[in-house]
Amino acid sequence: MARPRSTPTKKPPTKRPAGAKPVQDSAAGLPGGLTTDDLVDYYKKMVMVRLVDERIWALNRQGKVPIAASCQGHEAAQLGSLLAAEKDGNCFLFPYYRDLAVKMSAGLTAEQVMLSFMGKEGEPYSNARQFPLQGADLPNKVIQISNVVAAGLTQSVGYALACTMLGDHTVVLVYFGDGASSQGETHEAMNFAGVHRLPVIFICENNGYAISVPQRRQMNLDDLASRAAGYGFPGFVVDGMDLVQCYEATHHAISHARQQGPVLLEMKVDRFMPHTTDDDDRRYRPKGEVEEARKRDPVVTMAEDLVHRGIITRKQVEEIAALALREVDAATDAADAASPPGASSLHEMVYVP
Amino acid sequence: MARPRSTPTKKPPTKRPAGAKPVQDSAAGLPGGLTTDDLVDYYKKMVMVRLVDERIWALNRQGKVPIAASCQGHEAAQLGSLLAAEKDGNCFLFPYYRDLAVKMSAGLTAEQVMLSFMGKEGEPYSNARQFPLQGADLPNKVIQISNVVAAGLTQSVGYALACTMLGDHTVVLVYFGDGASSQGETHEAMNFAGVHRLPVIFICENNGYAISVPQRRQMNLDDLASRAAGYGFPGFVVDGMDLVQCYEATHHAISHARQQGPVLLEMKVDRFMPHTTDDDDRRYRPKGEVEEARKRDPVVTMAEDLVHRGIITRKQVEEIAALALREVDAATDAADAASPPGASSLHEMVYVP
Amino acid sequence: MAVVSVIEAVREAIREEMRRDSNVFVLGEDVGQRGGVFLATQGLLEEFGGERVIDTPLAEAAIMGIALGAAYRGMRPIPEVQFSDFVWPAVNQLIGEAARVCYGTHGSLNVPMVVRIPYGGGIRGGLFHSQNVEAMFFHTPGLKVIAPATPFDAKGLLKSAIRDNNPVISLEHKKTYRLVRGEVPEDEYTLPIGKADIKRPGESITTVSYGLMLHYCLEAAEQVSQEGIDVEVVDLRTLKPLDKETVVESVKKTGRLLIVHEDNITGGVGAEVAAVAAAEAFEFLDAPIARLCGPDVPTMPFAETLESAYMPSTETVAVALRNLAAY
Amino acid sequence: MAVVSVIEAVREAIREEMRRDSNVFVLGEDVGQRGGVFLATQGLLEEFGGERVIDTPLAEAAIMGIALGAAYRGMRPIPEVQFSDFVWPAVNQLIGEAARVCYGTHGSLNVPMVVRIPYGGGIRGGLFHSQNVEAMFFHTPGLKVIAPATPFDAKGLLKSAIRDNNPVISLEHKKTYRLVRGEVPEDEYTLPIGKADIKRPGESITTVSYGLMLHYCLEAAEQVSQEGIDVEVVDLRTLKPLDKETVVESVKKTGRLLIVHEDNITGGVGAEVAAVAAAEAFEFLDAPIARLCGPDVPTMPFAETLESAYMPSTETVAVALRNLAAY
Ligand SMILES: Cc1ncc(C[n+]2csc(CCOP(=O)(O)OP(=O)(O)O)c2C)c(N)n1
Ligand SMILES: Cc1ncc(C[n+]2csc(CCOP(=O)(O)OP(=O)(O)O)c2C)c(N)n1
Ligand SMILES: [Mg+2]
Ligand SMILES: [Mg+2]
Repeated sequence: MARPRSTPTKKPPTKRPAGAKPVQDSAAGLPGGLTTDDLVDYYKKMVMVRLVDERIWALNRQGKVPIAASCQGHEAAQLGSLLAAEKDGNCFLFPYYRDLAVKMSAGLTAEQVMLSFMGKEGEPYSNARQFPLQGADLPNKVIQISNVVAAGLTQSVGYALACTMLGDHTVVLVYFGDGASSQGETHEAMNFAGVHRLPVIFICENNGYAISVPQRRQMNLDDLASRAAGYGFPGFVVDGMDLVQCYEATHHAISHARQQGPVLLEMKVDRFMPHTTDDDDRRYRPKGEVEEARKRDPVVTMAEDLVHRGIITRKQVEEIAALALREVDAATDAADAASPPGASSLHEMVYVP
Repeated sequence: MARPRSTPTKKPPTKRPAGAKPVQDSAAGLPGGLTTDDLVDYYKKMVMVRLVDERIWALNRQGKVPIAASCQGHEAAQLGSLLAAEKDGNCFLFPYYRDLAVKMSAGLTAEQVMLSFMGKEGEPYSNARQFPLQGADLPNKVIQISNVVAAGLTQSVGYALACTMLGDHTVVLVYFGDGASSQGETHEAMNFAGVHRLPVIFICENNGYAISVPQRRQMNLDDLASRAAGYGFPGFVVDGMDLVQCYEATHHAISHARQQGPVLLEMKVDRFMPHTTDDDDRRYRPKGEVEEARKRDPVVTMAEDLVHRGIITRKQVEEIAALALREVDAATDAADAASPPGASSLHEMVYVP
Repeated sequence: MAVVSVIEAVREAIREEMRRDSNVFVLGEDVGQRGGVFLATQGLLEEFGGERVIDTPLAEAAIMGIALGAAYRGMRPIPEVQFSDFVWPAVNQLIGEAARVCYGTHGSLNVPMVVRIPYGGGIRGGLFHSQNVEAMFFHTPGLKVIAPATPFDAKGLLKSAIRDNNPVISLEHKKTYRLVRGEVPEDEYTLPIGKADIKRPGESITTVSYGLMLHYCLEAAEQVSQEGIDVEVVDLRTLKPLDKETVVESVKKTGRLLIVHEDNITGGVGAEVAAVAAAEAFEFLDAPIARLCGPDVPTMPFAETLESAYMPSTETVAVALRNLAAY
Repeated sequence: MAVVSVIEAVREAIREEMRRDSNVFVLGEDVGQRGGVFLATQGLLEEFGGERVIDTPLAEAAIMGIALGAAYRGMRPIPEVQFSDFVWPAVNQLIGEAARVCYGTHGSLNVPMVVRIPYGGGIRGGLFHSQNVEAMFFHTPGLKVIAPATPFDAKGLLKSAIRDNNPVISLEHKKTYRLVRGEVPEDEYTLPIGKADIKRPGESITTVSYGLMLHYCLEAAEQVSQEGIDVEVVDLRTLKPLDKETVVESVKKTGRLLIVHEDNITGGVGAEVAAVAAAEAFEFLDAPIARLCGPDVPTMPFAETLESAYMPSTETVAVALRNLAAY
């Protein structure tokens, strides 16, 4: 983490829940359960998400997307945890508004995402009633009802409670920001999960800012992870710019959660873009901070790493990008041509029969 | 603490904020600043509060007091901390509904208290609009607007913020129960106080129950005090059945708060009576638990201690009780004879001009 | 038919539904071991166990959010708010979230949950144990709100609410819990949400009320009937959706409307009832629409004098009826 | 006189009052360094420093509770809720606490605070950035509520609110912030809280509205005036206390009443306005009382088609006026 903070931050260590197995060195030096195919697969997802994210921003400037929160800088955290969840196969996700990489990679096409950002009919989360990708995507096991900060946390705990009651061994991953940690409901959710030892992983994507408010004005702490002790469960700091570390921490957390109850993972990330398309971060971010952070851009470092390990070639890196770009172009055109929902649908589904 | 819990509880140690001076042994082996006169004075207050508390319960059974929460078992915690605050001379108090000993001993007469419990004109907190001793008693530096659990915590932090802005060096003591620790607002209050290093002492009177809900269903923790670390300030466990220890911990906390910011004091106490006059604790308290706890009744142990130290005689103990009883009798009669506020006052003070 | 109190009817409704459907569960402060502070859930822990009768930490927002999340997974939670006065910390989950789940997912999720809220005054509860909180929920699309006044209605409506696939706020007037007793059939029954009930037919004035006030209206109607004023007493029973038809039909018949509630007058449920009548029964009105409601002070104070000064009563309802009849 | 936008008027009001009284301070999310997400507090940190312009942690209940506590100590806080949609976590402090401080202490404490809340739709905010939240505050005794529609009113009322010794909710319609511009005197002025303003005098129909809708009403009035319908447009400006006199006098004159608001119709402010008119101007009414309000769906959805379908507009107001005139 190359961000200047009030207190100097050491490179955050990845810690492993007590009792978890040590890292299994596979052929490629990867943690247990992870294959090089997974890495390539998730690298492709990451590239795709980045292109979509950039395109959405551009479409906002063209007046075609009213609002967007970018996930740039958060991709490794989002995709590393998602990878662990998908490999586990029995996880349910409660992401937040910045989790484009989670939501899209959980199973949406670029076109579905574009429909959502443009507010068009057939958009998968709410049929364009809500902010982009907000509502529910049940086929892909995702719920995010609102963008009211921290409102999803207690709900995710309730979901886990119900899973436990029904005996289905699902583990719930709930995502939130450093700002969200200050909300009372975050406390209530963690406390309840702790008391009932529910299978929930609290994933804080700590990017050091809540819009303009820096971490030192949000909490009198260096590491949010330390708060877990106050709820009687473990908390770990994870380098959120490193997909493999995020995978590994989540992988271990999933088995801990299923057997012993909640885990808090604080993934230290960086927000490369302003808070949303409505924001101007020059008002509050020190000059050069973002440039410095971008030196650890997960899309770049992951490509370097894959090439370095000899898993893919530089040429393949280019091909992956080119392929993704074509898909994004096509998705943009299709979504642009689509229509918003008809006005008469305004009155549907206030109540279910 | 002789209460059976899910995890066996050792006798809680009194800890001192780091950097605080060690206990000063005065002639009577008392901590710094404390005199034997103080002890006698506060013993008298304790006796008075106990008699008032018992009388109120009896009056409830006679239909003269609609509702009351007893402070029996909490007196040492309440009076020990109050003593430290009064000796400091520049503290402000935000007690909660169980803090009869705080509110009364801060400066009310037995008659004022009785007026309040009977809902009579001239009652000092709200002129009988509110539950007994709820509202504000500004001459005695006390505010408790409501009995909504934990609603006073952020307010007390705001009060401390304002004192800091105005540069008046006041330290705020805010009281709450173990149940209140679960409320989101408690978290928000502690977090804000931590970030701004405000002069607030959070005093949790942990009696192990929130009405019927035992501590193990309230938090996955033995000691709430440990939660303070998550807000970047110190937390201490204090034996809340021992007035001197509560005094000492609060005394040190006051100077810490004034210089360095918040402190959390968890005073382990016992609730001798049902939650309120409306409650029947036989539904949920194990048989014998209260009897066991009463062996450490602070009124009894303090008397024993004072006699044992040769500060007062057994005869004086009896005289103190007799004197207090006469005062309580007179107060009861006076309050009983008083009238409730006139109906026309219903419309006063919805707004201030 | 057995004669039971409102609290017994509530308890029976929950018990029957928990027996019928294993996805129904209750959660809240003191609902388990203690059986609830009003004993609405007494005996449930013993019968259904700690998994389905959950004593929660003291955190209303969590109680509601957890109920919501469980509902997403197909459960049918019945969260309890111990007193209406403590619902405020939970309104983000209720108004901001629960009410919008179905709409905000275009129907892919829904929230079959019943939030039980003991409310109302007249019990020396003072400013923080007496509140009426219906106006806020009444104003929130996506919620349903029931507010029964009798054991029969309480049981039938609560059972329907538990079976309803939408979030339902169940407002139970604390003072009716033990005070009001009535017959309840032995056999299983439910009552439709959204239908008002004419508790007393009459020709000359329509009175609309709900909850505790319904009983005062009935008593007052009895009183003034001896003076030849024939009052029709409409019990809304459900506040949301409001049964406009029954209200409007009654007003069209009587030409006079008195609305009675305990909640503060300004912006209360009565305002909407008046607005509906002023729009849809305009040509039939023979007198100004009258409201007898709680005054605009925060809520009933603690002192007995002040509490009675706040509360509408049989006497004040009778006076209002006489005035309206005399117009 | 300078022509300024609503947001500039708001900012000027705060700045002037902070200069005038050193106890006035602002707190909220992003109000400092960022100058507020709508830039309402831009420049204040630089002028008044971090002690009086406080960037808080993300916790609305705390923002409000802390403001309250500071007010007890004699400060005059101006807490900001970033968007109305995020006020729910704070209502325990606002409705449960702030509104009752004065009453619940029999006047020994009071709360001079102004809660600034940007609200309302028409800005593609979707379900969680568009809400109207006025009904709840409107219903709460102990609060005052202002809802100005123009820069002149915004500045004058906000300054009065800051000087008021009671808790005031200042509702600022987000869409008016930059859209609506108008003249504001250079010289210091304040406007009385509790007085409606007749923005357009007329003889044949009274229209009551506030906020963004006021502008649509004025435009619609202009349109139908060419058809001989002479509309009086009443701008409530203050919702609580409601200026019943102005409304009732106007209705007595015109005999017809159309109420327009963006908030959901059922239980909205318009219901009370209708109820007051149906009680106090009954004999003067020539037509049923009409309301043109947001429908009972949670709030404006995101898609442009759905958002416009939700919002009342100049066109739909004009239609409602014609219908009412034709009755
Ligand atoms: C309850 C609530 N308050 C305020 C907001 C406005 N808001 C949206 S995002 C945000 C900052 C959140 O910061 P953080 O949790 O750190 O997440 P990040 O955006 O940095 O990923 C704020 C204040 C909101 N959406 N919800
Ligand atoms: C927000 C809120 N929820 C519920 C209640 C009802 N209630 C009153 S006291 C209480 C238990 C509080 O327990 P604790 O904080 O441990 O304090 P104690 O009574 O044990 O001293 C409850 C649930 C309330 N007053 N406020
Ligand atoms: Mg952040
Ligand atoms: Mg307790």
